Amino acid sequence: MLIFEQSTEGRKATAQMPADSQMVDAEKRVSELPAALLRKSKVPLPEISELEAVRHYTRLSQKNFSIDTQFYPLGSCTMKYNPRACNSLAMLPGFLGRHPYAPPEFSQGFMQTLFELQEMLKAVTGMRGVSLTPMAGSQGEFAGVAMIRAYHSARKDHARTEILVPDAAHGTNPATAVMCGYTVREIPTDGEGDVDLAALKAAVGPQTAGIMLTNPSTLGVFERRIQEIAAIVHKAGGLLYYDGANLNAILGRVRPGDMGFDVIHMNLHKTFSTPHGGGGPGSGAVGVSERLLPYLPVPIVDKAADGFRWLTEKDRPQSIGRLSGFAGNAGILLRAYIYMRMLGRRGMRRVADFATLNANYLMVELRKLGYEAAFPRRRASHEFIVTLKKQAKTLGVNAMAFAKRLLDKGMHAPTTYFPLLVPECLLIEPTETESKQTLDGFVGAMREILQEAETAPEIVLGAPHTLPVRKLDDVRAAKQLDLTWRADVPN
Amino acid sequence: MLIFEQSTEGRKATAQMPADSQMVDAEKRVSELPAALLRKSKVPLPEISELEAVRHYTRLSQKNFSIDTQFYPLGSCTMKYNPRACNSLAMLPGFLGRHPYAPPEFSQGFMQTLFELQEMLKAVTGMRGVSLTPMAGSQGEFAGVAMIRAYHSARKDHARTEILVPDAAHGTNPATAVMCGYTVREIPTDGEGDVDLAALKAAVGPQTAGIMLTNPSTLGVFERRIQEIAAIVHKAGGLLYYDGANLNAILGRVRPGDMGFDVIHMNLHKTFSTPHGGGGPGSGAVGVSERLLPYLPVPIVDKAADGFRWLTEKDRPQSIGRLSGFAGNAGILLRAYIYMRMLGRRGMRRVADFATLNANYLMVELRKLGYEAAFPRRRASHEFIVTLKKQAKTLGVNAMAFAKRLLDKGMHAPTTYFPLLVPECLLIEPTETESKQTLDGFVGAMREILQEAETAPEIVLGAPHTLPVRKLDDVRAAKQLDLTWRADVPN
Amino acid sequence: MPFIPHTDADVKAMLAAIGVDSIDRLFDEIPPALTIADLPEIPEGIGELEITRLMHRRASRDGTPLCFIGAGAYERHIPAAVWQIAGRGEFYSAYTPYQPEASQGTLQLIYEYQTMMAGLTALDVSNASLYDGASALAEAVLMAVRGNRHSKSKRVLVPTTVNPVYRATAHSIVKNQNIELVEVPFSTASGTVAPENLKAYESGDIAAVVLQQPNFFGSLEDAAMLTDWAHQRQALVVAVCDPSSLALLKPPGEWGAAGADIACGDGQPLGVPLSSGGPYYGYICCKQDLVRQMPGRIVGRTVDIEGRSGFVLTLQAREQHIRRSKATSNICTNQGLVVTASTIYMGLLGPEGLRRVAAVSHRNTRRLAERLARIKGVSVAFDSAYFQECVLRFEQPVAGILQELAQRNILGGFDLSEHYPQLGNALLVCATETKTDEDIELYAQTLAEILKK
Amino acid sequence: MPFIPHTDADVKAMLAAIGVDSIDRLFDEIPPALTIADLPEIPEGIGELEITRLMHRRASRDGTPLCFIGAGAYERHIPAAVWQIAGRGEFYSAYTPYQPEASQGTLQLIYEYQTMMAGLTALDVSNASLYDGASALAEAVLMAVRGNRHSKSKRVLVPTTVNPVYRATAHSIVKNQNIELVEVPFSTASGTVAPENLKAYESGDIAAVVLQQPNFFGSLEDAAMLTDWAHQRQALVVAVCDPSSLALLKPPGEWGAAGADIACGDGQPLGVPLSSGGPYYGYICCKQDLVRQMPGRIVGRTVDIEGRSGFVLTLQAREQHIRRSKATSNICTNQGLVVTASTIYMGLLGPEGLRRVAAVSHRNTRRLAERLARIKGVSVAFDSAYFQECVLRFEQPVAGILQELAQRNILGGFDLSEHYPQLGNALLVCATETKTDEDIELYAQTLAEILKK
Ligand SMILES: Cc1ncc(COP(=O)(O)O)c(C=O)c1O
Ligand SMILES: Cc1ncc(COP(=O)(O)O)c(C=O)c1O
Repeated sequence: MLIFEQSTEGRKATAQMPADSQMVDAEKRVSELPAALLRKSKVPLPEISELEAVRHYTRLSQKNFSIDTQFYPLGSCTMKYNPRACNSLAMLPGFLGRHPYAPPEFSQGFMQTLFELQEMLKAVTGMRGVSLTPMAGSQGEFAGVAMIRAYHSARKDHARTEILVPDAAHGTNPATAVMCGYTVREIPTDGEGDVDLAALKAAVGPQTAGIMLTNPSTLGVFERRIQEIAAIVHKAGGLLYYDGANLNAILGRVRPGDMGFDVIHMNLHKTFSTPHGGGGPGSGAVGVSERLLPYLPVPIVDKAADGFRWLTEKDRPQSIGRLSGFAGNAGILLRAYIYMRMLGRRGMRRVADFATLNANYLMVELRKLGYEAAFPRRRASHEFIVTLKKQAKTLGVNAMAFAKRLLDKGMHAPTTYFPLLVPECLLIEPTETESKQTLDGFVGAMREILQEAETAPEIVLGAPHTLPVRKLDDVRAAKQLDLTWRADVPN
Repeated sequence: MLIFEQSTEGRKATAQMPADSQMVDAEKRVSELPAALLRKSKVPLPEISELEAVRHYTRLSQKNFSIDTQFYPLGSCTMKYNPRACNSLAMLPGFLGRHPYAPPEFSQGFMQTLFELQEMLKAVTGMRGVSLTPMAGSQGEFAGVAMIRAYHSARKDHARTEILVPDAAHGTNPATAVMCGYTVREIPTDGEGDVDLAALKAAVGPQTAGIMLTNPSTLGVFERRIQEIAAIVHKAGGLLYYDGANLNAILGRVRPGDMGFDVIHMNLHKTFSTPHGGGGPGSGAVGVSERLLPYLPVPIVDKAADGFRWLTEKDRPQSIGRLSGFAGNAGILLRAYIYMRMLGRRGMRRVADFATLNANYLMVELRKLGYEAAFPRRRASHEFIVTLKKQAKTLGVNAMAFAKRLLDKGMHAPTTYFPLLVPECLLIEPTETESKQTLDGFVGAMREILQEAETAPEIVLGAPHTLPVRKLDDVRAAKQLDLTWRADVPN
Repeated sequence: MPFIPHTDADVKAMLAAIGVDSIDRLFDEIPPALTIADLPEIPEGIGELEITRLMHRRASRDGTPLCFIGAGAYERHIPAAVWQIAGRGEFYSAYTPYQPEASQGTLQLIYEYQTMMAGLTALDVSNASLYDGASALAEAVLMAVRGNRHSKSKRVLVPTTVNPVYRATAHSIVKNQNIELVEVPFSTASGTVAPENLKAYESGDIAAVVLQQPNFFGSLEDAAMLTDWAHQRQALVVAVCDPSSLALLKPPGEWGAAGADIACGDGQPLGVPLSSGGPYYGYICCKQDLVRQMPGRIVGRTVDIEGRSGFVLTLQAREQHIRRSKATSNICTNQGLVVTASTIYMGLLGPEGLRRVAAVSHRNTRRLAERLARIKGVSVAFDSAYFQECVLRFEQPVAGILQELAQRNILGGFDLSEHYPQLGNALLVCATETKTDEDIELYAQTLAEILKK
Repeated sequence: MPFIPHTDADVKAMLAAIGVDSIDRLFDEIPPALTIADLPEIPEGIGELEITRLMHRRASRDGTPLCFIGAGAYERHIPAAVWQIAGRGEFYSAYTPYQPEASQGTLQLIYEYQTMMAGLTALDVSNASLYDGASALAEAVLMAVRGNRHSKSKRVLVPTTVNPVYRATAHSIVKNQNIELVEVPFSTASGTVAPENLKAYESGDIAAVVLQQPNFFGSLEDAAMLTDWAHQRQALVVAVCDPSSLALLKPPGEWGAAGADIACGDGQPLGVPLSSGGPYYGYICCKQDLVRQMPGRIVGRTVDIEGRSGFVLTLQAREQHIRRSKATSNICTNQGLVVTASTIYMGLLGPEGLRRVAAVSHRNTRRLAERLARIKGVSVAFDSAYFQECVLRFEQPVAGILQELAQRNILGGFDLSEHYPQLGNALLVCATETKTDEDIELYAQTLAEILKK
C-alpha cells in the first residue's frame, strides 16, 4: 500500500510540527509576502501520523535484498561489507552539524581528514594529485575526460576530437566522452578478452584525444598488454584515462600510475566500501599525473603552515572548475577515510588478494558444475563472467531466468547482460568480505538451479516465486507510463 | 541457522580485536596471574566475521512482529508508539558515557532530568514522594509491599501478615506479596467486574496488612467503588497498594492519590512509552503518600541549594534500602522524561481520552460482528475483554486459534488467557497511537477469522500458516529440555 | 587485518580447488614490472577502538558554532525517526534496484518520492535523484536544450541572481557541448531581475531561461512575468527552487500562464543534515511531454505476472547502460540513501509541517534582519520582498565582521563581496526554524559590540 | 499534542458508532469527585525540536571526564554494529515473545544468549535475563535456598569482599523471607577470604556460600578452596563474576572439585554503555539439576507441526503468570533489549576478542597501579593477585584527592572509606582497554602534582 493511500486528511505528526508558540508572528510575516507569490494549491504530501510513517518505511525496507541481509555478488559493483563504524563516526555531531561555508577555524578536523584521504588515494593509485569533489564514478569520468580536453586545448591541439573506448567499457564511458564534446570510437576485444592491439594501432592518430580503459576490464580479466597500449596511445599524442571501478582487484598490488595512466577516477562506494544506499550516494575521486595537475576540479584541500585551507579557482586558474555546490559527497569521503584507516597498509593488499582468491575459487567450482566461463584460459580478477548461451539454447533457460531463481535461493543475482559483449552473461563479483562457506552456498544454489533447468525448467522460468512480487512486466511499465501516484488513477 | 552453526574455527572480526600493538605486555601480565585461576577450557563463543554477525542478527530481527511493523494490541502491556526521539536523545554521548559513580559536578544534567521526572510523576499520580530505582513493575510492586511491611513493623503492628489480592490481579501481585513474607488472600470479583465488597468486608481484619488493586482492573473496567474499598481497608488498618499497569486509561483524569492509595508503582515502559525491547528493560517507579515517605527505596534525587544530589541510606535511615546496583534503569528514565515533556500537560489527558475512545470503539465494532464482551454492560477502559467460550464450544475454535490466525492477518494477537477469570479470554488494548483505519483493519480481520472458523475451521486451527514457523510444540519444549545449543546434539 | 573472514584452512582448501599453491600465483598474468610489494605511505591499519578515538577528536575540534549561514545549505531540525530508518541495513547496503522483485522497498520508496516532488513543484514527473542542486541545474539546462523543439540555438539566459556556484558548476559541465550560458544582470535596488534587464535579449533565439525563486539573495523574483516572457519567445523555463519553500510559495508548475517546464534544485532542506556539505541530492521535475529527455533513473509502476502491483526502473533506454553515447546523461550511481531519508522527512512533516517550517524560518529571518537593521551602520540591502534569506549592507568590509563574530562562536552569514562586488559590503543572512529568539538577540548584541569598536 | 492520529472526522464517526456524544461520556463510570480537570504542575508539551535542544544542553553539561572508576560498571569499546542492530524497530519495539511464531527473532537470539552465557560460566543453563547484577545476587540466594535439598537453614555466607551494594540490595530483597545473610570478614593483608576467616562457620547448617571472583577489590579469591569448603558442608556455591573476565579466568563451573552451582552477575561489561548506571542486565546460570528453580524467562528449542526447528518460552510453570504466589520470582519484564545488544557484542568479539579485551584491561590496570605506586605516598594495598581492578592506599583521605582530580577532568576511582573504613585511605582504581598509555601517564602526573601540594 502506498503512503498516499494511508493518508487521512487533517492527520499530522504533531511532534514534528513547529509548536504554536513558534507560529506566533509567523502567519503574519507570511501574510506580508506578495499574495501572487504564495501557493494556493494544496500540497499533495501524505497526511499521516509518526507511527504510520515509521511502520510504512520500516516494512518497506524489509522487502529489500541488501549486503546486510544477503550475499550480493553484483559484478562491477563491489558489494563488500560496509563497516558500521564508518557510518556512526561519519555522523558524529561535529561533522553532521558543520555548515559547508564554516570558516577554516571551524573546519580543521574535517579538512585534515579530507587532506589525509587525498594523500592516501595518491599513494594507493600512484597518481600525483587528487581531487575529491566528483560525486560518483560517472562525474569522476567527466572530470577526467574534461581534464584531457583542457590539456589538449591549452596546447592548442584542437584536432584531437576522438576518444577511444573498448567495446566492453561501461556505458558511462561513452556517455561521458560525448558530454565532453568528443566523438567515441569503439575498440574491439579479442577472443582472449584483451584489447585488440591491431585495431588500436589502426585507430590512433592525431585525432586521438585519449583512450578510456578499465583494468582489470569489465570482462573480469587483467589487461595484460597495458604497457604496450599506453605506449601506442601516448606515442600518438593521446592520454590514458583509467576507469577505477575494478580497483578492488589490484589494490596494493598494482597502481594505475605505474601502468602509465594520466588520469583516473575511483569509486569510493565500491573499492572503499561506502554504502550503496539503494543507488547511492557514491564518490568518484579523480587522480592525475604531473601534466594534468593544473586542471584538477576545485575545491581541493591544501596543507598550509597555519592549517588546512581550500584551493579554489583563484589558486587553480586552469582548473576545469566546479562540479558541485560544495566539495563533493563529504559524508561519503569521511566514511572512505575511516575504512582506509581501518584497512591500513597491509589490509589494502589483502583486499585484492582475497577478492581475487574468492573470484577464482567460484569460477573453478562453477566450471566443475558444467557452467561455461567466458574466458576459461584466463585468471579471474576480482570478478569473472559465466555465459549461459548453451543453457539458453539447449534448455530454453536464459541468464535472466537463472538470476531470478537465485533470488528464490536467498541470494542477490550477479550482474546480468553486462558487458553486452558476452551473450547471456552473468558477471559475478563475490568480494573479499564473503566467506568460503557463503561461496559454497552460492555454488550449491547454482547446482540446484542447473538441475531444475534440466528437469523442471518452468520453475526457473517462472521465478521468482518467494518474493513480495513475482516477475514484473517491464514492457508495460515503459508503455503505460505511471511515474507518479494519482488519487484518481486506480492502480 | 544458529550463529554457532556458522562458526568457523579461527575466524575473527579482526577490527573489533584490540590490536597487536595493544597486546604488547598484555600476555606477559596475564601469564603472571596464578595459573590455577586461569581458564584452560575453550570459550564456546561463535567464531564469525563482522559481516556474518551483522547479517545473522539483522535477518533474525526481520522474524519479529513489533510496534514498528505491526498493530500490537497486547492487553495490559500498552504497546503504544515508542517515539524515536526518546531513543536518540537518551543515547547522547553525555548520558551514555557517564559513569554511575561520577561525582555531582559531572551529573547535574542527568540528575536534574531525574528530579524533574520525579516531580512530574508525583503531579500525575497525586502522590507525595517518588523513587525511580525499581527496575520494572514487579520490582515496583516489591518496593510498594515492602514499604507497607516497613510501615506496620515501625508501628510494631506485626499481626498484619496478610495481603488481599483480587482474583483478577496480575500474577506478579501474589508473587510479590509472598516475596515480602506475606500470605495472600484472594478476593473474588462479581459478575459486573467489580471487587466483591461483601467478600472484602469479610476478609479485612487486624491481620490485613493491605490490599493490592489495579484500577482500571485487568478486566478492563474501572473499579467504581474504589472509595468504599479504600475506606473499608483503611478502617481495618490496612494500606492500599496500586498496580499502575493500567494508568494509561486514566492519565490526566484520575489520580491514584485521590483514590486513597498509599503506595503505587508505575510501568514507565507501558504508560510513558519506553521501549518493550523484546521483553524489557522497563521501569517500575514507585509513589507514596505522606505516611510512607520515610520508607522509599534509595537513592532518590534531591534538589539542594548548590545543585542536585543523591539521598542515600544516610539521609533515609528507614528506607527499605536498595533494589539495584545503581539508580534504576537510567536510560529508560531519560526516555520516559523526554516522552512526558513532549506530551506535556494537555497531551497527558489526551492519552487517556483516545486510549479509551479506541477501546470502546473496538468493543462496539466486535460486538456488532457477534463477538461476546466479557462485561457488556460496562464501559471499556483503555482495554476490554472478549470471551470466545461460545466459539470454542460451538465451533471447536478457541481463543488461542483466533490469536494464531490474527498473526496470519499481519497483526500481533491480543493477550490470551489472562486474566484467568474469564474463559477463552482475549484482552485487547489498542492504545491511543493507533488510527481508526488500523482499528477497522483489525475488525475486518476478526470478521474474516469468524467466517473462517464457521466455514473452514481447520484453517484457523492450523494457524499460523504464513510465518517463519508453524505452530510450535510447547509440551515437547518442556519435556525434552533443550535450553543450550550443543555441537554434539543434532537439532 | 579487518573484514577478511578466511581462515588458513579456508585458504588452503580454496587454493587446492583452484590448483595453485599461493594467492600470488593468481596474479601471474600481471607484468612483474607493474607489481608493487608494499604501500609505505599508508599507515598501519587500526582497529575500531582507535579510529573511534581519532574521529571523535577530529569531530569535536570543529566545535558547534551558532550558524546564520544559508547560501544553499540550511540547518533544519530533522526528526529522529528519519535517519534511524534510513540507516537500516536494507536501505543502507542495497544498490540500484537492478532486480526489481528483490528491491520493492527501494523502488516503491522512489515512486513515492517522485510523487511527492512532482506534487511539491506542481509538475508532472520527477526522476529518482541527481547529485546535488548545482549539477542538477547543469542537467536541467542540457535537458531544456535537448527538449526545446523550436529553438536551434543553444543559448540559455541565466540571471546573476541565480546561485553563483550553481552557475559556475553548470558552466564547467555544459561548456564542452557548445551551450552558451548568457548572464542576465539584476536590479541592485530590488535584488531581482527587472523587465529592463531583459531588454537586451528581446529578440534572438533562446533555448531556455533559468530562474531561481527565491533567488540567491532570498529576494522574490516576478516569476510569472519572467516565465511568460520566456514562453513568448519559445524558450523553456528552468526553475531553481528550495523545495522546502514550495509548501508556502507558488510552485514552478503554476508560474505564469503555462508554468515552468523544468524544476530543479537541492533537496538538502528536506531532512538532510548540513554534514559539511554533503551528501545532499539534486531533484529534477518536468512536464509530461519532456519525460523522455529526463536524465538518470526513473521508477514506474507496473504489475507482476499475477496482477500484483509492483515497481521497476523504467524508460531505461534513455540511460547510459543502454543508450551509451546517446544517453541523456552519464549518471549511474545517484544519491539513493539521501532520497530515502528525505522521503521519510516529507512523510513525517506532511503539508502542514512543511508549511510551518517554512513560515517559522521566514519569520526568524525577518526578525533577524529587522533586529540587525536597528544597529547603526546596518541596513537591509534590497527593497524587494524576501523569503527565509536576506541581504544586509554594512559600512565596513564584511570579512572582518564575520571573523570577529566567529571568534565569539557565531557564523554571521555568507560574504557576497567575492561574487557580487557591485553590492559593496553585503552579507547574506539566514535564520531557520532551528534558531530561537534568544539566538537572534545574541547575534544582534554581539554584532552591536563589534561594530561599536 | 503528539502521537494521537485521530482527526475530527475520525472522532465523530467513532463516537457515533459507540453511541455517545463526547469522549467524556466514556468516563461516566468514574465518580466525579475523583476526576481532575487539569495537571497544573506539568509544563506544556514541547515538540521534538525543543526537547532535542533541551536534552543536548543537559547531556553536554555533564562533560566527558577521563574515567578510572570501575566498581561494577566498566567503560568498554562497543562495536558500532551492536546498537545499530539492537536499535532496529523489530528488536526495540517488540515485547516478551508470548506468541512464539511471531517472535522467532527474539526467541532464537535469547537461546543463543543462553548458550553463550552457559558456555562462558561453564555451567549448563542460563535464563533470559534479570534486572542487574545486584538483584541477580538476591535471586541467586533465593534460588540456592530453594534448591538446597540438604540444608534446612536459610543461612547464607556472604564474604564482605563481595560488592557492598550487591550485598545491601540482596539484603533488602530477601530479608522478608527470613533468609539470613551472614557477613564473612576478609584478610586485610590479601584483600581476600582466608581459611581462618571461615573458622567461625565450620559447623552449622549453611544453605549457600556466595563468592565474587575477582572480588570487589579486583583481588583473586581462592575459589577452588572456598567451593570445596562449601560443598563439604552441603552448601551450594553462588558465584558472582564479571562475565567479560571469563574468557581469561577459570569459569565458576570449573571451581574446585564439582564447580559452583549457580553463577550470576552483571552483563554490563559485555557491550552495554556506562549510560549513567543503566539499563544493564543481570545474568544467572546454574547446573542442570537446579533448572526448575530458575527465576524469570527461559527459552527452549522445539519443533513446529512440520518438524521445523523453532524456539519458545518454556518451563513457564515456574513463573508468576502461571504459579502466581508460588512462582520462583515475581520478575515479568526483564532487560530484553540490553541482552540483544550484548549477544551481538559476544558474537562480534568471539572467544579471541573477549580474551584480548580482558587481557588489555588487566594490563592497563597493572601499569596504572605500578605507575601510581611510584608516586610518594601511594602504594598497592593488598599483596594478592588482582585482575582488572586494584586498591591503592594513600597517606591522606581519598575524598580530597578525588575532588582535585575531578577539577582536572579525571575521575580517579571509587573511594572505599565509606564501605571499608578498616582499609584506611583506600582507592579502587580501574583502567579498561579504552585507556591509552598517555591517559595513564596523564593520571599519574596529575596525581603527583596534587600530592605534592
Ligand atoms: C566499470 C564501471 N565504470 C563506471 C561506473 C560508474 O560509476 P558510478 O556508478 O559511481 O557513477 C560503474 C558503476 O557501476 C562501473 O561498473
Ligand atoms: C497488570 C500488570 N501488573 C504488573 C505487571 C508487571 O510489570 P512488569 O512487567 O513491568 O514487571 C504487568 C506486566 O505486564 C501487568 O500487566
